[in-house]
Amino acid sequence: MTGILETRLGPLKLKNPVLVASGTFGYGVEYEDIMDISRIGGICVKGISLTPRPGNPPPRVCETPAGMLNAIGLANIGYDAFISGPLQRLRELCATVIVNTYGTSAEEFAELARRFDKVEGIAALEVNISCPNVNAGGIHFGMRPEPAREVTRAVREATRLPIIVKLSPEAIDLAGVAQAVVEAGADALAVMNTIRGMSIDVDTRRPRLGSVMGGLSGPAIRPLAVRLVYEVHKAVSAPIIGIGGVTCLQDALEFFLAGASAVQVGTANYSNPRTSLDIIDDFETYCIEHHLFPSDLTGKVQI
Amino acid sequence: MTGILETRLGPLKLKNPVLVASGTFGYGVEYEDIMDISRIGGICVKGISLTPRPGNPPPRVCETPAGMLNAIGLANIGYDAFISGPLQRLRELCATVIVNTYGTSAEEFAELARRFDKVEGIAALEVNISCPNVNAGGIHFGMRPEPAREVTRAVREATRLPIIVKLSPEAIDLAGVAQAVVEAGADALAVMNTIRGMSIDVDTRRPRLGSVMGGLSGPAIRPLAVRLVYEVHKAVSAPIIGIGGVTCLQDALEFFLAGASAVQVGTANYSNPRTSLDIIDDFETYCIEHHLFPSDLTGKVQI
Amino acid sequence: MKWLRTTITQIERPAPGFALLRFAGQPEIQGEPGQFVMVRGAWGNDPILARAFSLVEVGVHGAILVRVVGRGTRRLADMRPGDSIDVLGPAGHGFDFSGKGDVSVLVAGGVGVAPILMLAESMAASGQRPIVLYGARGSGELVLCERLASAGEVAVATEDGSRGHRGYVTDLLLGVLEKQPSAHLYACGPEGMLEAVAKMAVRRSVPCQIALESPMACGKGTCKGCAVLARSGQYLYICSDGPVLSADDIYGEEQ
Amino acid sequence: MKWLRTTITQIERPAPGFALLRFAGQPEIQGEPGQFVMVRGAWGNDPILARAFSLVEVGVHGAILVRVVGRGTRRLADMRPGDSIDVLGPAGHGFDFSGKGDVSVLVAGGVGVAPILMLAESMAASGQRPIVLYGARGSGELVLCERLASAGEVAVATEDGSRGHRGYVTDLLLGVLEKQPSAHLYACGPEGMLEAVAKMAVRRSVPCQIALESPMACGKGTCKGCAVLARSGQYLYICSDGPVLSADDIYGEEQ
Ligand SMILES: Cc1cc2nc3c(=O)[nH]c(=O)nc-3n(C[C@H](O)[C@H](O)[C@H](O)COP(=O)(O)OP(=O)(O)OC[C@H]3O[C@@H](n4cnc5c(N)ncnc54)[C@H](O)[C@@H]3O)c2cc1C
Ligand SMILES: Cc1cc2nc3c(=O)[nH]c(=O)nc-3n(C[C@H](O)[C@H](O)[C@H](O)COP(=O)(O)OP(=O)(O)OC[C@H]3O[C@@H](n4cnc5c(N)ncnc54)[C@H](O)[C@@H]3O)c2cc1C
Ligand SMILES: Cc1cc2nc3c(=O)[nH]c(=O)nc-3n(C[C@H](O)[C@H](O)[C@H](O)COP(=O)(O)O)c2cc1C
Ligand SMILES: Cc1cc2nc3c(=O)[nH]c(=O)nc-3n(C[C@H](O)[C@H](O)[C@H](O)COP(=O)(O)O)c2cc1C
Ligand code: FES
Ligand code: FES
Repeated sequence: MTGILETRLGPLKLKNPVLVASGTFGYGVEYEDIMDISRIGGICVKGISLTPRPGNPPPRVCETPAGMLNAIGLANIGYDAFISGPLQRLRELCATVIVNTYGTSAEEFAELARRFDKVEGIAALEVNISCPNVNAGGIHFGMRPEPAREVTRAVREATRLPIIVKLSPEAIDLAGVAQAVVEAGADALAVMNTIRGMSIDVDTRRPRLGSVMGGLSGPAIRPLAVRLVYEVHKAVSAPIIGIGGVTCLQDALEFFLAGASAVQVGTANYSNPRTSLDIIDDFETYCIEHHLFPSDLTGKVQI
Repeated sequence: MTGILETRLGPLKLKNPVLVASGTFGYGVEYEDIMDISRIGGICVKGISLTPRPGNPPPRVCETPAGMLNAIGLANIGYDAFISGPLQRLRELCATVIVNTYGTSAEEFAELARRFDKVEGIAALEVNISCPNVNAGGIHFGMRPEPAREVTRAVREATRLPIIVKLSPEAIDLAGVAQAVVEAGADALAVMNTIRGMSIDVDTRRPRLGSVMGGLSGPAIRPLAVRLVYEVHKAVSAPIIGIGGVTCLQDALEFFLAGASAVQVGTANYSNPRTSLDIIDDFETYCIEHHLFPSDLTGKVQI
Repeated sequence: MKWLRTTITQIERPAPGFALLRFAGQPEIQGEPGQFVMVRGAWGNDPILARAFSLVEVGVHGAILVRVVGRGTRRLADMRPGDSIDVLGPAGHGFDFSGKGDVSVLVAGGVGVAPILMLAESMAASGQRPIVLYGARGSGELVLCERLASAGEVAVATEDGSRGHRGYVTDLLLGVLEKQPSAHLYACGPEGMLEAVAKMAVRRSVPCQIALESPMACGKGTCKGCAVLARSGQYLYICSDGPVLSADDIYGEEQ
Repeated sequence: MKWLRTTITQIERPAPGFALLRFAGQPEIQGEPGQFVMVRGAWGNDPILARAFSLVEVGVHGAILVRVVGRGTRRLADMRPGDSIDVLGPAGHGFDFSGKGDVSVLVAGGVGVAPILMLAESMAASGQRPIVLYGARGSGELVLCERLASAGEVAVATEDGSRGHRGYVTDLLLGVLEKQPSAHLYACGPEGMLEAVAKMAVRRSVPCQIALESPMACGKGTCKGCAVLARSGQYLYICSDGPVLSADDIYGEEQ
């Protein structure tokens, strides 16, 4: 560890710019037996709501070409259990914790932010206004600039923690949403959450997911995500975390060149839970060999 | 050939419901040496404009996980050359010809329709208001209901040929666009064209496509396409042609169950140009074994 | 749990469509009967998810029995010794058979024989001789029968009657339960079979553990993808609460 | 052109990272030097596109020389005899060497040796003995040299000097062109090399045919994906106008 990968996303300082994506790495602690989770640039924990959520009816996951659909429905243990359970252990393990939050109203988001503001060991909040798998909240705030701005402002007023707002590829005007949330106080943007898809088992004639539709993720959507990072980077100057189908250093570099200052690894954790660490190691070697810092790559695609 | 696959899409009668998608099968005639192209349900020829178009700067294609990006830019030989060249041969070969048309204004679309209306050997027009690879026209008409309605109405007034309107997954309100074009006289809807993506060569730091962005196609996007077919089917009663990542009978059936009355095979033609014929054969066997017609499957997903 | 990038050391093909893959431990593969591993080869983007397989052997080599049903299992079955595979495990809760003095009746359907074989061999190693009932569609889908036979008393059922009883393995179970009302049941197989076995057990108040399947992504309790609705109305997660659950938990009578 | 679902009959591995794949004709694989085939194995969704390879042998068996550079070529190189592959071809326009009485100088860079070998062997079969200049980064990347040597006079260049001339193959070409001002050139290799060869030829008004590459989807002139900008300002399509083009068409001097 040379420190060469140290990354600043506005007020947020990270060991390195390779994070794990919310919902694909649990609360992080589940992986301590197989890897040193303190090495990960940031662990975006599973979306946390004020109260526990049981999640959607099964089946909740299915595979698609070079990707998968999920409709977990933000199943999570809720704020209290998270604080008293996993978070304690994450602190002991010196992990960098980014809390992905989910609420059904701006006020709920603000209340979560207010509570987390007082809790130790949290590096940042990731405000999920882009989950496609819930009936209320989630993507409904992320489709248009106004509701996105409102949620962000409420969260901003409730906490001094760095705020990352996680955007949806389904936004009707993504650049507009990005501008709105930055104006409202977001310190960084996470681009992107899943895009809704559907798959049908032709033998049973039933949708492969209990809730019919789910979010598409994995390498399949990487070209879409890279494009959106590029577009958002042109629209705002806030740092961007690129998400969507990152499986290796090459993929991460693609996002950096398009405009990202960090990346998150999601679905690839299911191929290999150590993917983020492999990318970190490869990234360090790359930076040394090419005499550069990750930030030197941000937005450097040559058009 | 039992006739069991015969398909009606409004006024359009087809031998079978398996077509090849525009831009992925040239003018059709190029394939006569390797297959009997008259067996294909319909050949949607490469998008035709009033005058020839040279297309976009190379590179124009690149591969992505389980898919590809293209930015051909509607390179085509133009109306006159098409009429006097490939179309003659298509007629001799008894192929079912669907002409994909591209214009930069409603008037251009109408003019093309007016001309094709007088030409023999054309089964239908497919109005492309969804191409993402051009600066004018294309997707710009397909993003919102009003321009889509306007183009469709102009085409409707110009021809008695059956009209298929091809929609974009990037439409801001796809169901609204679908309703608008049906009201304006579309006989069927083609769902969907490509969604824009981007890929960067991290060694050269250049976009892999000469025009930076391109349309994503192939199995990668199938879950998105199936979802959109399902949503459009709920919104309108016009027949839908499902497009996006069809590679085999199972994939085709998925679209039928979601709400399609026919499918088009695109990118899979590059894996195997005979894909459509294989699906037709398998579909016929399937229908016989299951004692049903393709139309019995339309929209029959069990929710 | 461990995550290993290891190599395939040996492949047996006990029947068409089946492959018994052995892979090197580093130094050892650990696990109990009913526990599973998430496995993936170095095949790139598609399929992207690792696949769950019950452990069949542990020790210096681990082994899984793969039945080809789709593209992931096809890829695995096509691998060769020396090929690299990634193994995450042992995952989940296995069968609990410690100190169960009574007669053990093991019921396997199809590739569900994988954990049942390991369970039978573990019981045999601890001095028990379980009754093993093994059903499949036809004799071509019965695998590893000799190993089963050296671990317990085996009776076989095939739907087409090509070997053993013609019919379902649950027909055999009915007979056994009449003679052995105080048996302990352990079952793995397709959902329909598990439901039938579980309901027989619940009706007779016979203790019964069933190993369930469900689509999985993480195999580690984190994605919350593998939920099944328990009788309690709560979701249970196959990878972390299971895969072995009590028949009561899922198929118990409505209260 | 034909589309065939055929099988791999033999695989040679002339050097690490290279595979010479032979596949059965039904009954014959046809094609001229410089023509190519689009090839794909039965590997599912990823990669989705077929890959272009120059024909190296035609007849009862066809052959292609695959150099591993990415996931598709990796998959092909890992195939085994008996595996199914799909072959579309012969595609494009090959080298035109009929009735060219003058000295033929063939220039190959890297895996560009594939069509050059077939061209050399065709020339030899028609009684010519071409000069073949063959360059690679190191001796480990020089393949099929014996076959080349029995078809023509071979001179080799490696960038690391591990065999033959240390430097570029174009260094050798410069020497040859001084002695053979009325040569006909035929070249295949990386873009930089082709450009250098073509410019030498254009400057000296030596006829020169170059076999180009470009990302392809269809290989059949239909997708319009494989465009290159010709000197004329028009787009040429590598798969249907090429892959063999006149050096003038692409690298001719500005008028
Ligand atoms: C705990 C557990 C233990 C298992 N043990 C074994 C074993 O020992 N041997 C064995 O051969 N198989 C076992 N399976 C099933 C095995 O995981 C699936 O057969 C495999 O994932 C299918 O992958 P595929 O790519 O070949 O099929 P796909 O192409 O993904 O799908 C083919 C069919 O399999 C179904 N399927 C896909 N994934 C799963 C899954 N995870 N569980 C159940 N069905 C699925 C699909 O719905 C579809 O019908 C186990 C599954 C679980 C959850
Ligand atoms: C007419 C023609 C003839 C060819 N003949 C041969 C041959 O005889 N032997 C041989 O080994 N290769 C040949 N090639 C190149 C071969 O097609 C590519 O190496 C192959 O497609 C790469 O596939 P991949 O999946 O391994 O690489 P990818 O993972 O797709 O890409 C790896 C690298 O190869 C480049 N690439 C991808 N596709 C092509 C392509 N179609 N053409 C050029 N570069 C590409 C990519 O930009 C990337 O840098 C030929 C190409 C053409 C167009
Ligand atoms: C099973 C699963 C659960 C997810 N849960 C959440 C979540 O709780 N909150 C959130 O913001 N994103 C969630 N996501 C989205 C991911 O964080 C990520 O944005 C998306 O998967 C795209 O990245 P990938 O292609 O690398 O997976 C989830 C994704 C998956 C696959
Ligand atoms: C190379 C290429 C060229 C295309 N050209 C056209 C076109 O001219 N007109 C059109 O309507 N769609 C065009 N398309 C879109 C396809 O017709 C189809 O809608 C899309 O590829 C999705 O289907 P697929 O996933 O089966 O490829 C093109 C697609 C590709 C890959
Ligand atoms: S498979 Fe992820 S929680 Fe069980
Ligand atoms: S590769 Fe399709 S036109 Fe050349």
